[in-house]
Amino acid sequence: MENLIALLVAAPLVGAALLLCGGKRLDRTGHLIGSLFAVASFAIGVALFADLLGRGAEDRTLHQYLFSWIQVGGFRADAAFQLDQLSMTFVLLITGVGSLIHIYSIGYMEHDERRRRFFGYLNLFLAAMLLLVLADNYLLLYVGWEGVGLASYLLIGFWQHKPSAATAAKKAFLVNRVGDMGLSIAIMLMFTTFGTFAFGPVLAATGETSEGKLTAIGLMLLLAACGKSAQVPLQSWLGDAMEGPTPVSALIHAATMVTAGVYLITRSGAIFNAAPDAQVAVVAVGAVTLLFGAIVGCAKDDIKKALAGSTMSQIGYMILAAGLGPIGYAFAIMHLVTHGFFKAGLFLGAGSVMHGMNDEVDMRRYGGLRTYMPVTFITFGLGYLAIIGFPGLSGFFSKDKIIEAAFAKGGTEGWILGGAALLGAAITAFYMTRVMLMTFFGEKRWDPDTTHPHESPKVMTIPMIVLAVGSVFAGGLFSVNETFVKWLEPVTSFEHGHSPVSATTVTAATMVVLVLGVGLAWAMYGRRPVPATAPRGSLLTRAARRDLLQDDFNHVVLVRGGEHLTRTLVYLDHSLVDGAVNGTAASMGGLSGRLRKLQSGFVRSYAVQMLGGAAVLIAATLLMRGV
Amino acid sequence: MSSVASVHSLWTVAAEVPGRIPAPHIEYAQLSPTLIVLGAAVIGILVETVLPRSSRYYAQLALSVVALAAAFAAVIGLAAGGFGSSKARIAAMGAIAVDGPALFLQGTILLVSLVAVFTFAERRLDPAAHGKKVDSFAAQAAAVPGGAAEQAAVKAGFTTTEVFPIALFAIGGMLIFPSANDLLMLFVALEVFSLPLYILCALARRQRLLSQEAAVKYFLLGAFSSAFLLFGIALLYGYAGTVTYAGIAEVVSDGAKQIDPALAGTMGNDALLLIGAALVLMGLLFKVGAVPFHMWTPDVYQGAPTPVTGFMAAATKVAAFGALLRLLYVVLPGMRWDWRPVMWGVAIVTMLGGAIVAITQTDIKRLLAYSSIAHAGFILAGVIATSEDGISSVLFYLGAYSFVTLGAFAVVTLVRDAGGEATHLSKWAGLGRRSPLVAAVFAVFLLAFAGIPLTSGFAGKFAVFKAAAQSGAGWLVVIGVISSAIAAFFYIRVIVLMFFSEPKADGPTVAVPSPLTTTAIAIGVAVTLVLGLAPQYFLDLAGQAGVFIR
Amino acid sequence: MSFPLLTATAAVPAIGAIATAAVPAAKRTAAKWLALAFSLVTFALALVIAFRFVPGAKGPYQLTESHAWIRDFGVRYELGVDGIAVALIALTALLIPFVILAGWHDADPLEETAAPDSGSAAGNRRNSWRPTQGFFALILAVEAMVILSFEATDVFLFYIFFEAMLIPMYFLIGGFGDRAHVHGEEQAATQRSYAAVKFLLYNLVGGLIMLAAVIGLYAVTADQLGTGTFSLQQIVEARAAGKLELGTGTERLLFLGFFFAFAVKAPLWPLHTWLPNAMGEATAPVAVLITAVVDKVGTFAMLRFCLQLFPGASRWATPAILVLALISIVYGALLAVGQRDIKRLIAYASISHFGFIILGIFAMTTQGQSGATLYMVNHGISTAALMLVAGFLISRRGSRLIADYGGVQKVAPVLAGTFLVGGLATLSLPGLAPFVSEFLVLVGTFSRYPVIGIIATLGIVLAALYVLVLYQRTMTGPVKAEVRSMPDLRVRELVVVAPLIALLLFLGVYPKPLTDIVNPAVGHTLSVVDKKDPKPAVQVDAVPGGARHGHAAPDQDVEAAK
Amino acid sequence: MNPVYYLYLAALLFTIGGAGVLIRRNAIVVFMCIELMLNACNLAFVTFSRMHGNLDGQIIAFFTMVVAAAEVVVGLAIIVSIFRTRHTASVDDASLMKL
Repeated sequence: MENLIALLVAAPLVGAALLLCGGKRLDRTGHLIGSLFAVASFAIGVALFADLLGRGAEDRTLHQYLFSWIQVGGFRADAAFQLDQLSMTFVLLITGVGSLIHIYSIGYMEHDERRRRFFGYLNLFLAAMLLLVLADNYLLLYVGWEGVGLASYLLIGFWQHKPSAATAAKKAFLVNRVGDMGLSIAIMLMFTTFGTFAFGPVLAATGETSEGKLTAIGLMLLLAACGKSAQVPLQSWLGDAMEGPTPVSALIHAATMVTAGVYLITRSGAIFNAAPDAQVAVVAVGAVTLLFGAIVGCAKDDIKKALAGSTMSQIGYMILAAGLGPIGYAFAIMHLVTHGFFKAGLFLGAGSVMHGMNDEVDMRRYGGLRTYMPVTFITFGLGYLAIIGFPGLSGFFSKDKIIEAAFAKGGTEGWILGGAALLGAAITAFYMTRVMLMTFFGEKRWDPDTTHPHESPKVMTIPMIVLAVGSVFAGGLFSVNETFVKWLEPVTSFEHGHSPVSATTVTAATMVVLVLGVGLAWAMYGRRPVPATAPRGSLLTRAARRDLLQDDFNHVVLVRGGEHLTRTLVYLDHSLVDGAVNGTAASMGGLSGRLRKLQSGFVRSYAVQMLGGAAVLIAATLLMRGV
Repeated sequence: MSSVASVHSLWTVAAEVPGRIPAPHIEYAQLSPTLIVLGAAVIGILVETVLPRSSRYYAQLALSVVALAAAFAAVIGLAAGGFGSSKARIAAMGAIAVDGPALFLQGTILLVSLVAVFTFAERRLDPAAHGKKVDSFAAQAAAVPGGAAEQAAVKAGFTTTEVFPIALFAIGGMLIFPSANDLLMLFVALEVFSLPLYILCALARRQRLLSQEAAVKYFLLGAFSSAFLLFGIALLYGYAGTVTYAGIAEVVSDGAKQIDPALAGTMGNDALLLIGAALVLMGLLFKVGAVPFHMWTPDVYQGAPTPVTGFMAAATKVAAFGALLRLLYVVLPGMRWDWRPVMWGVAIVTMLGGAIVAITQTDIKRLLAYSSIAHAGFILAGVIATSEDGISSVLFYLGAYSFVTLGAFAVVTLVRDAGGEATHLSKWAGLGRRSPLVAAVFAVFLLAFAGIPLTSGFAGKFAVFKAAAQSGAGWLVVIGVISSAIAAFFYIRVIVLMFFSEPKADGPTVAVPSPLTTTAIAIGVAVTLVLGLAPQYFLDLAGQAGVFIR
Repeated sequence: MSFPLLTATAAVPAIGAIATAAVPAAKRTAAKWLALAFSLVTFALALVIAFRFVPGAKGPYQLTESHAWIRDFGVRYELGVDGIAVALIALTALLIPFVILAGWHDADPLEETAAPDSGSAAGNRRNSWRPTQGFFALILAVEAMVILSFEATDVFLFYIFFEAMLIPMYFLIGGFGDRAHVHGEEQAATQRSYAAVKFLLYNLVGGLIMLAAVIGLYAVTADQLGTGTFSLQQIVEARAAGKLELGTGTERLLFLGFFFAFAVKAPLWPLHTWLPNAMGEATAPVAVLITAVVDKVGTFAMLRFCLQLFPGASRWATPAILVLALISIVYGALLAVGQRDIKRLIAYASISHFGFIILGIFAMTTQGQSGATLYMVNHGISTAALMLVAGFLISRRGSRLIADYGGVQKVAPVLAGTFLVGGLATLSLPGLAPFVSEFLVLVGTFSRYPVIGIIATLGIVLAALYVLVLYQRTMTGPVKAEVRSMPDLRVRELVVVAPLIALLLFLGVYPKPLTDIVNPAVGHTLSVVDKKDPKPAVQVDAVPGGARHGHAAPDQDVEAAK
Repeated sequence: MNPVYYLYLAALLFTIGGAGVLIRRNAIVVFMCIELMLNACNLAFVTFSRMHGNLDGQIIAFFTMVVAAAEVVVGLAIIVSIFRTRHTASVDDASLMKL
């Protein structure tokens, strides 16, 4: 059975190879081939899942060893896979949602002449992402890690003729590279500390070494996670990443890739458990980001950017949970999965809306669309309810647990984190309601002559429906006598947090803030008509529209500064480094020119010089005898 | 004046009528190379007087070639006979040494001269005057340039076939120079090969003003320096009471203790020794063209007819360095610690000076002149080594260098425009595109000068520097390396000019030479490459020849 | 005496050079095919070497040949290969055919191939002097000399070819410039010869200083061993046996003499300025020849000669060299970002990469040096891919300025795609060959000098920056008018690029064949330098999934403290 | 009288000759100065031979005279030819080649 694991990765990889090297002859059938391979790997995933379920809770870890990849001295990296409950979960999410989105894209990208390549890239992404979650050592994980980065680069910049898209793609890749730096340093640290970087040995040996080293490793891993999961301070790329086609946003920048950071931290749980300081950093990042994302989400009028903000914030929740240690890992992953469903659903909904509104993204140009695209409305609505944590839907279960766990952290820390989480919940409710209202309710703000909103074709709606179903029931399903937690426990080691406030209280509080958030939103966007052009807004709003100025900071300090630095260096290289050499050459020439003058052409001057020479010669000889 | 009496007694003693003077005993066999060449020269003069003009050229050419070949054969014979090593001896009443270095250098000189004679005899490069083929020498040297007499001479198709015997005389002198074993012989040999060279310099067919000027400069400075040499000899004679190398060396080494105290003022007086040695050295350094006695080199090289320049640059250097080696290794080893530092200095300024000044030269012949100065510096580095390796490396370097030089100047004779040879560098622009072969050959010579591996230049340079380094002159090597880096710059400049710059519209043409020059150049290239790729055999030769007899 | 395989491998291209040069002027195409054939035969021979080579075998060198050459200089014609040499010979022999193919038309008279750029017609006529035969002959000559310098185990022999290869390179750079010049042929010619002279003088000065050191080495050996020798093996053994004892000062001076030459060739900051000019002015294939093949001799020589001849001095100089390498990495990358000329950008990128190589060499760890060796190979391939595609691009538009391009991706997707892959290899994306080597170098450095290792990782971010900026500016965005009619890659060009990319992928996924032959050689080098890898703080067996507890081991390596 | 004085005289003559070479313009005069230097050498030789009591010096003196004579032949020939072309015997005019 293990041997299927490689197939899992291979299938989409083959698909990608076919589509990218196949050339024009595959243009007509490309999308089908792509989807086929995605579904195939999903099927394999299900098969493996069944196999795992068939085993006892303890031996649900499969290994597949392919070949020794790099072996130099003590440095050894294998091409080997490890499939356990954690990676299984991801596999199902990735392939499942992935397949749905492949299908959805068939419709969404119908009119794009480069659809074949699009599917090639999607397959490439699947392969890389699967490699990421299936690797059995950090270096192989790193390959997947950068692989998804590449795929996201290609997909964000898919519409390359748009300079904005190309720039966004470049930005995403660069910011991720900063994160990757963290990952590679972490791996080096592991190697110098443990002499290996395979999950098994490293995680088993954490007890053997100093906390300081572990903290260092942890922080580096966190940096990597920040880059990939768009956490503060490396979150700036996610907003621009919305330049990509919407299915991409749904798959990569909502459901799967951006959650890789959560996977990394959860996977490295043993390290973090042994390094409390690193954990503090993690929760801090999580808390900050969940608020940051939420606030940004409130201010955006671009539906996708609003959703992107929400994604940021939701992942903030996951990171926060992961930072809490054993009490949180399971919930982090659980929220990750449910989020995978409803956020993908929301994005697909948004995509379908844009599809109907000829690619208009400004919510201020929407309004009252529910009648025009009912399916989209309903699926989007369900996703909405799920994300705000409406009782009974997925979000309710997963998010609630995280808030509880946050309180359970204990001490003032617990109160702060819990508070932040609650506040985040409130804001989430607010901005999602805002999105909902601005898009589907209120009066039409679009020009009826130019735009004719219409429901999307089945090939697009069906995936949306499936995801909606998922976002409604997944949470509940998982929570029934802690199925999900139990499933993950062998990997992530679970323990019940002891919250200072009872679970019911937390739930109640969540409900309250939820109502507050919705109510406020309704008060602002439901009762009053939404102005078609954005009002100036408060200082905070304006800041939020500009991603809380963090991006501007980057621009001024890094981009501008960098430009100046390089320009100076180019100048110095020419004038100083090169100049030094040319200078010596020139001075040589000058010296030569001056010495030439001695050759005056007059015999008598020559004679004089000879005489002088003779004198010097004699003097020197005598001198030598003298000394 | 306490010593007056004793001095007077000396006087009376000296005044006694000497007994019968013994007839000198001459080993003709061992002197045969020199004798053959000089004899041929004399015959050459007779040829000039006897034969009709028309047939002189061929007669002279044949005569000199045969003579040189025969002389070379004689040298080989002597070497084979072991005179180079085991049977090495002093010949002609102590006047001439027949030993390894002498034979090696004589062999080199003879070969070089043979090749040079080919270039002398080239008659295809200059456009035929009035249907008569002409070489690169004046129709009638005595006639005023541009005067009626010259016109007539040219019309009559006169050619200065005297150059052959004159050159032979010079060669004869050069053969004696490195083997001279007493100072008198040294001086005489010097003059014997200098005077003909002075004349040869004045014989250019084109640009005769420059040619004559070169001759004047060379003559005056040459005579000036030889006066110094002679005075140095006088002082050494005064110091040692003899002019034979062995005698002087003896006095130098054991400080002349057994000398009559009456003469303490002069005999064994170190001042005499040092000043005399310095002056003699100066005379030789002048011939070598070492800074600061190099002033004549660029002017003379530029003005003299190019074949002569090549001959001088190659053969003179060989002979002069030979003499220098013998002087330093046979006469003055006793005062090594005095002259080594001085020669260090000379070597350094010569290497650097030659290289640096060459950078800004604009005339190819002057450029080569300065490069020859720089090379003199490199060779001096080997001379200073004062070891057997030093001698053999210098011998090898001389052999390698002389052929490269000869070849280079031979190529220079080919590049011509209306005014004869086009020696200004700007004229050479784009030569590589007009006639790639000639340019490539010249590039080979330049690379050899620059000491690029796989050329004779590199092998020679390595040998010399190696000897220097082993004798503890490490820093000299470093400076030598630096200056050869500087030198590389201007050799490369010429290559760039030839290959990478656009040819001028009024650029020079490359004349098609007769087999003579072709062979000369071919031999040059061949030697350059052979000594670069497989130098071992010749290094062995030089190594075996690396011992002086005293 | 078995068949002299190494000599043959070098002789074939040498003969090929002569043969090609001898082809009559009219038969231009014949010359090309001839050159290609010879280069392919060479490649075949290189493969034979690779297979005949036994990684585990005893003794540092294999397939050795040894003949007397210049006794007086203590020089022998000694050839022999270790794993490192095999890898690099294979690289060289592999790249040359592609170089020839890529430069197929670079040396044609302009009349025939109407160059896309409208350089003044007059310029074209004057520039019609481009003997194709010479071009390919020179390339083969370079190949022969490079291969010999990889094979030579005699310092002097190495030096000779190290120096001699400058001449053909010089003519390649100065004689066959890039036709893409905005300011007309006149200025291009001057810039070209400037670049050529700069290249030659830099390397010649380096070489001459090395010559002094070589002579010094001879003096020392002659002084202590009786007869001077240049045989690397002999010297190393003599040192080990304590028969040869260079004084500390002498050793350091000699080391510096050698290292200077190699640092110029490599090139290492601040001796790098010749490279951008040379690569900028030369045709793309020649640029590849410079950076992918010839420069490798420098780094290779550091590994083979600097370290093994002067272990003490190497250890002494390590800190300084590491800092310089670090500067090269960051500096080169930053300047690459600042370039406006595609080829100069790639040149500066190469400077950054050479920084990595030198870093790896002097980190003195197994990972570092194996990584460095792999890096030489991978960088060769990746740069070749990138530079050659760039060359195709430039030859289409007739300009080297990044600003003159835009939106190429739309009109020539295949070209853009290959360009991107080359770029990704340059920024060492995992899955492509350069990643393996770069990571090894970083780990190797980090495990001994953590701080330097961390700073070096900055390089990977900057690499992403200059590659992506280049790609964005040239390939994406709205289609420029001049680009609109640009044809996609032709078959010949695909034949050049595809194999390189395939190789990059293969070596990225499965570098084992390479590491297997390289590791023993590196082990030998380190044993000569007498350095051991730092031990990890915790000892755990690296069996995948083997989750067993390890025992703590104290840090044994003092270096690790630094 | 002490022969050393002859040496001083020789040195003096030699110096005078050298100075003449440096000072005088006329080629003939310069040349005569060189001859003077040679003769100074001769004086030195003779003196030394006198002091050493052997004849080498005197013989050398004869050789020197011969050589000097030869030099005169060559030298005058050259100088005359250049005089005829330039109608001046000033050595300073012969300075076409320089630098």
